[in-house]
Amino acid sequence: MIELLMTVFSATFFVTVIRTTTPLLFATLGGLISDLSGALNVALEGMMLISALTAVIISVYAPWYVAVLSGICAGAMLGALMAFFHLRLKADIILVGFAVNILATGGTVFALSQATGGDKGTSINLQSKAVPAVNLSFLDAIPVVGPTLRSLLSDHSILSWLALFMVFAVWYFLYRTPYGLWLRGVGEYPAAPEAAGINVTKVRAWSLVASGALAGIGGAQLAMFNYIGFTRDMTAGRGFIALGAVLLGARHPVGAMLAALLFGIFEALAVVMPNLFNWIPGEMIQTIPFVVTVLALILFSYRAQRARQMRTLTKI
Amino acid sequence: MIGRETGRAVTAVVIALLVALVVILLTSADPGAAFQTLLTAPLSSNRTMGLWIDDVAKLTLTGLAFSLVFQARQFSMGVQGQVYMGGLFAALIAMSPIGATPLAIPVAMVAAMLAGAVYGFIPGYAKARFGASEIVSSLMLNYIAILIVNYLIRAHLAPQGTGQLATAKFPDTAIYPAILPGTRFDLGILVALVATFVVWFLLYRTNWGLKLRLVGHNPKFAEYSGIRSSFIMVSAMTVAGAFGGLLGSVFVQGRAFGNLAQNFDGNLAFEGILIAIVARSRPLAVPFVALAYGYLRQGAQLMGIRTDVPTEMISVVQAIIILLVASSFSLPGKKFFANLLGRKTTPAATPEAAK
Amino acid sequence: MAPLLEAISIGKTYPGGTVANDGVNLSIEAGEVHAVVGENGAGKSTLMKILFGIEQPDRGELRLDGKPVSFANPREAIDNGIGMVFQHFSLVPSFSVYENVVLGSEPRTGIKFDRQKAIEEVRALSEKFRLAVDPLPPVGQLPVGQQQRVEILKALYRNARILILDEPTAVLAPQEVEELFVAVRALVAQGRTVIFIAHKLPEVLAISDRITVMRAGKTVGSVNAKEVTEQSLATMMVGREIALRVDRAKGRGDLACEVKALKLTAESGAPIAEDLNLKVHQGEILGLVGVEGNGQAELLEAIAGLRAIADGVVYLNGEKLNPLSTLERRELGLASIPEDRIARGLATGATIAENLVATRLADKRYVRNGLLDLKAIKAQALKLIERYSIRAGGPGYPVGTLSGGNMQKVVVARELSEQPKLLLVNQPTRGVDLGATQFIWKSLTEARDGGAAVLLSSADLSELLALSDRLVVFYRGKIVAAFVNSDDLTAETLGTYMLGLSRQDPETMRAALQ
Amino acid sequence: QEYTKENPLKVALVVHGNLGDKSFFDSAAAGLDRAEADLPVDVTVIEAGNDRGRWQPALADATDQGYDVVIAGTWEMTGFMAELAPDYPETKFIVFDDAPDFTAGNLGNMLAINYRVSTAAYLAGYAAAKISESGKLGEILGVEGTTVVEFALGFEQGAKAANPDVQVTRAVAGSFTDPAKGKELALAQFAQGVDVVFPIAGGTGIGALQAARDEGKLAVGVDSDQAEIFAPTDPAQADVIFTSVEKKVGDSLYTALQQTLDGTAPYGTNLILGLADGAVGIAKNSYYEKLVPADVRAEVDEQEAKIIAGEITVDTGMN
Ligand SMILES: Nc1ncnc2c1ncn2[C@@H]1O[C@H](COP(=O)(O)OP(=O)(O)OP(=O)(O)O)[C@@H](O)[C@H]1O
Ligand SMILES: Nc1ncnc2c1ncn2[C@@H]1O[C@H](COP(=O)(O)OP(=O)(O)OP(=O)(O)O)[C@@H](O)[C@H]1O
Ligand SMILES: [Mg+2]
Ligand SMILES: [Mg+2]
Repeated sequence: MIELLMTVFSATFFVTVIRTTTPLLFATLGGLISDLSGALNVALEGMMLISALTAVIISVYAPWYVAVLSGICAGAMLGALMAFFHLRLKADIILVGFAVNILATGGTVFALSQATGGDKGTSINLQSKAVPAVNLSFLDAIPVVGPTLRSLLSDHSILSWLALFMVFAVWYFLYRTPYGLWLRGVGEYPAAPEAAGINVTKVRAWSLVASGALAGIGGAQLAMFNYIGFTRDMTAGRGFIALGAVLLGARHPVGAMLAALLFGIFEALAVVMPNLFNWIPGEMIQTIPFVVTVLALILFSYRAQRARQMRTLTKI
Repeated sequence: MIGRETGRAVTAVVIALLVALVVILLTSADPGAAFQTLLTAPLSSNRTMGLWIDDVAKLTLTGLAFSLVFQARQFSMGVQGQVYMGGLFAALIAMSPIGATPLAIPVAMVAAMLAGAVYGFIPGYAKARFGASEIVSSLMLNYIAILIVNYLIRAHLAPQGTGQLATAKFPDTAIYPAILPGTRFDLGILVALVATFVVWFLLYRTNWGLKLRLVGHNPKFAEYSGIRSSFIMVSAMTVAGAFGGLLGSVFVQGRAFGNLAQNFDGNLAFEGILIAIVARSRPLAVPFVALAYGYLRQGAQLMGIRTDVPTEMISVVQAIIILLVASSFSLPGKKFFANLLGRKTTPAATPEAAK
Repeated sequence: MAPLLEAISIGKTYPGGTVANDGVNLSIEAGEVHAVVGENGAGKSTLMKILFGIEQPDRGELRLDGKPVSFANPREAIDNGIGMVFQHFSLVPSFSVYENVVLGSEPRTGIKFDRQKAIEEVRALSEKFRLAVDPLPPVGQLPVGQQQRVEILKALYRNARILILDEPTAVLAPQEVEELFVAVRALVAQGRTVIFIAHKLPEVLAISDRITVMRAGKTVGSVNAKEVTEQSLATMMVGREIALRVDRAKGRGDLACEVKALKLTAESGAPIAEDLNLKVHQGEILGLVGVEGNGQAELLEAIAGLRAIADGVVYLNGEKLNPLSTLERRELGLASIPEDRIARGLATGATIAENLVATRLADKRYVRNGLLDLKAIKAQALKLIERYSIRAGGPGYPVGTLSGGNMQKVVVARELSEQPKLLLVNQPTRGVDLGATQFIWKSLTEARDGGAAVLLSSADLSELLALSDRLVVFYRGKIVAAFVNSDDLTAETLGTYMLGLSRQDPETMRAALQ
Repeated sequence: QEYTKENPLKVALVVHGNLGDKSFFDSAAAGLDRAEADLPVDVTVIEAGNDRGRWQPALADATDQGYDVVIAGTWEMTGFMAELAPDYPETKFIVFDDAPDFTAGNLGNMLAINYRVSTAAYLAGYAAAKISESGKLGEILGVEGTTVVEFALGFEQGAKAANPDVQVTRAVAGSFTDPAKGKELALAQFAQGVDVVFPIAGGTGIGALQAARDEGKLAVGVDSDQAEIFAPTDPAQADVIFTSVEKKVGDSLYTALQQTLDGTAPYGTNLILGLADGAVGIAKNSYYEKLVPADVRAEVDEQEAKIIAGEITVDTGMN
């Protein structure tokens, strides 16, 4: 137990949490945007996967930022594809999402084998690049807290910092710009923006595109930092976990961040625990994030219910 | 109505096949043979027919489970977890002394249904009591069920010392009898058909079913009419869970397996969503959708096995089929197709055509 | 000079074959209040949707200032100075008033939504047009009357020269109607034009300058408001004479329902109503008078079993209702016609037959051993469709395909098909045309004559005065006055009590409460 | 019957999963590719994917399609194959990494090939414990299945033999396709003092190798000579893989086909191949020589000789 606590309160653990959270957080923000616009995006998983592959392949030939950008574009294009089928051809959004996921599992392997000359599993014979980490060793100069600060803040992926910024940016967009107002209005009660002359379909389409772009950055982080390279199915369910995080996070960017962080923490715990507690079956350790989500969800919903009751009180 | 929907679905399938043909032309050295395999392989032998029918049975059951919860306007994604729990309990019965008796199949089915029902009840109760989103809780419960089953198999149920991640074969008495010997055409399809009838009957002929549908249409109205909507909601998810659990039995006790192994469902449980949505959650439409979708699914699989079309392209074709079938309910250019067939589409004529 | 807005031979057939407009002509002069009247389903809303660019006409022409125009979507109509307030409001409930008003045309600084400016503009606008509303609270928390003002502000914010109001008064209390009319007059005074749809002819005559009458998708004609009477207008609309006259109860029977010291609270514990004491006898209609939100609706919900009772007792024929479920109360003979038929009274996706049987799922005639008797259910539906002349394709059609008036008939048919012992009625004729109103009134008095005790709540005072045998007035959750109905009792008298302006002495009140 | 290039022996390899694992299946496919190049055989690889329900059909379909030899691997496929074999006496079946019950005597057309992989893992464990400075070794398992655990058993026994105080931690990823998780697991082990990691986890393991590269720790490759695989494109990665525990599935299948062609293949038996047969072993390549001191290498060779001579018995989970 002491060992566990020491591990959990170490700087290494913190860094691990940030690293595992980052891809999830991007996907969660992506899920949040489309969810707020009224479309449940179950394709986050597939979007991440395709973006991961795109980023890896492009990074062989171009600088890392071009690779990340192309990952974003790939995600955005999938969002556009979903928008086309869902909004134009009126296909059910959940089905479209599942189709994108299926497309991604097969399509990435096919594309990978084309890109690597026959390798269907991994990209190890491609020299793909990494997203740089941000070195803050100058923090050492600060007296007393300097080294601790550095060990906590230094060496995170540049995209982790971007993720933090994106939480703010998404919040700003949603709650401080007119377009955010439109988007939330479209999601909550489309008839209102419609009657106000806003093109509801267009708003939804752009939300899906943005959703894909954000999931795309998540995919890029996963394949250019958490692990450098691509292997088949490497997203391993993270897109679905992000979907859970959207709802767990009360459909608010800060909530989304906290929910993604919660998953990140438990993913990190599941990583350090086998080394500390040999006697716990591996499967049981792997259930931790899921059990925690269910419990957190119940607790959170229960409290939200109570809060709603409190609000009715103030209203009367 | 039904005629029009079928017409559109057929149009979509035709387009999907054309797209598949393009994919095949691009990736195969012998496109003709590959395309023919896609179209005809499921009928090529008794064995492949058995595979198709086995798929249909399973797709029907998962489609029914989803239809039930969708009709109550719940979005539980928990069929997969129920399948694992049902499979687990069916296996426990099959491996117990009962497994060697003629009671093995009925008792295991009931055990599987109970297990699935309990597993369906949990997210329902969490929603009714705490307002916890059933989408998330049921998705998480899926993962939990899979891991629990994985653990039990590895540590307790598999023959110890061999390191196999599956139980030994069940006794013959605990495995569904084949309808067509030597194939997977077994009791499962009958179970699925009976289940279809039962779900239809429950929904459209019983008091509970009407209440369930009214809750699905308008929970406030249901409450006003004196229907306890939270009870109906939880019971809908529980009953759907029972069908999910039953599917678990069909999986592990069917001729396809006859034992309990890790990750046995191959994600088929989720394809029930597709079936239910395309069938518009109408139980009687479910087996037909399953029949058509199962055929394409099987054709694509066999094309992957028999021809040089890369397996990965199979899933690409499958995705395109889903996209187009899902879109089929309002494909653009309906008029174009109608004109092509020499018909006129005046609005006034449609109500007649729809009947 | 050409009229401001003209619709010429408009035709519109919905997919599915309903001919909603069939050669409609409408001509609106600048600066007038122009009413459009007609029965449910006459095509009024469809015509308005065409004027606002939501629907496209199949044929015909629109002219604005004499020039032909066509609107592909609401945006284009808005840009041409047309604004519309729908019967079902188009407001985002969680958004504040000002957010709803400026939605789609927000003031900005850079990419930022300039909230401060929006709030100020909304304030200024609401002052200018005498539409008082606080810009800050979420609209979902406002009473309907205020929500409607938000809708009007929304149109004015977009500089609407022509404002279309589709059944704006249906959801309003009498005072609110008066306030709305004040605002409408203010608008006209400032040079705006108002198109106005309503079913209540006194209102139409009170506010409009000219009236266009529609029937079955066609325009019957246009008249000057000064030149017609209610009667002649009604005859134009329906094609026959309509008399809204009601017979009083012949004499009341035994005590049926008693409410004793009833207290109701919100989920949070805040009081809604206190110390309610009422008696209703068989064969009488007790009218519940009050501005919306003073506890009448909640009382009805509590009696029906849809709301928890904090304290006190409700008896029905000597039996205590408090511990019983909704269903058990219904089995004792309780029936209720809810305020909002779409939100509460119907499952629009379910069939007519299913809706008609939904409250009788414990009845042996329709359900035995948990199984539905489909034959009996269908037979019952056919009978009720016939008896209540519900205009529908058949018992298997979804209720959602019916017009508003016919939907209300389904609710009434269901609740009155069995002679109830206690009937709770809230806003029975909201949004319903004259013919249907007449029919529903007749149904209510028949139920009364059959021995039902009726509790009636309505925002329409004339309805209350026409139907009730006795009336009680609610103010802030308490009963503040009670009357035995007579020809001397006027809406004005009731109004002073409704607004808490006068007080009745306890003796008189007690006498009328017996 | 004589097989020629024009009339080749038709062989199907049914992969119950997908190619691209860079170990087991790829190694089998590579061996068959070589056979196709050198011998009068025509090889088809059938990928049955991860849906367990598709595995038996794929095998049965291949058999129905008239291949002369049908090959598949592990206990997952043995049962299916043993059911088919008696019905198709003309077809030859080869299962690797598991064996059916030959005692019934009806499987004369089936050949089982097994590998004493724990013996090779023993040697790797021995070397790892010797060169570890912290005395802490880590294993990362895809799932805890037979073939995977077999490696771990030998590795642990060998490590203990080299250093009785050695600590070996096992982590289970629960997936073969999650390299990010493999990397995290390895990083966590390094943070807890581990300095040699042995990933036995397919794609997940590749993440662990990357962690070793990034952190400058050592790693043991699995199944094939993974240092050689990385050498052309990622020399830094190759530089930390001081050896690999090789299970030469491809070589043994090549040999089996060769023997099938000349009629010497021992169908109807279970062939157990070990260090002596060269079917398993550790990669003694330039990285091994560079990273493992000569005295340790000598000790390893000594251990190897003892195992071959039967003086050391290595644990095995297989029968
Ligand atoms: N979207 C629609 N699709 C099909 N039919 C429609 C649609 N909207 C209206 N209708 C039909 O068109 C006819 C005219 O409807 P409309 O709404 O214009 O009537 P209205 O005069 O506004 O009636 P009310 O007084 O009840 O509001 C009705 O029969 C109605 O059922
Ligand atoms: N798609 C549709 N098909 C058939 N009928 C429809 C359809 N949409 C609406 N209607 C019917 O047309 C009528 C008029 O529709 P509209 O949207 O104009 O509502 P409204 O007249 O403002 O409302 P209401 O009359 O219910 O108070 C409604 O009563 C509705 O039942
Ligand atoms: Mg209308
Ligand atoms: Mg209306």
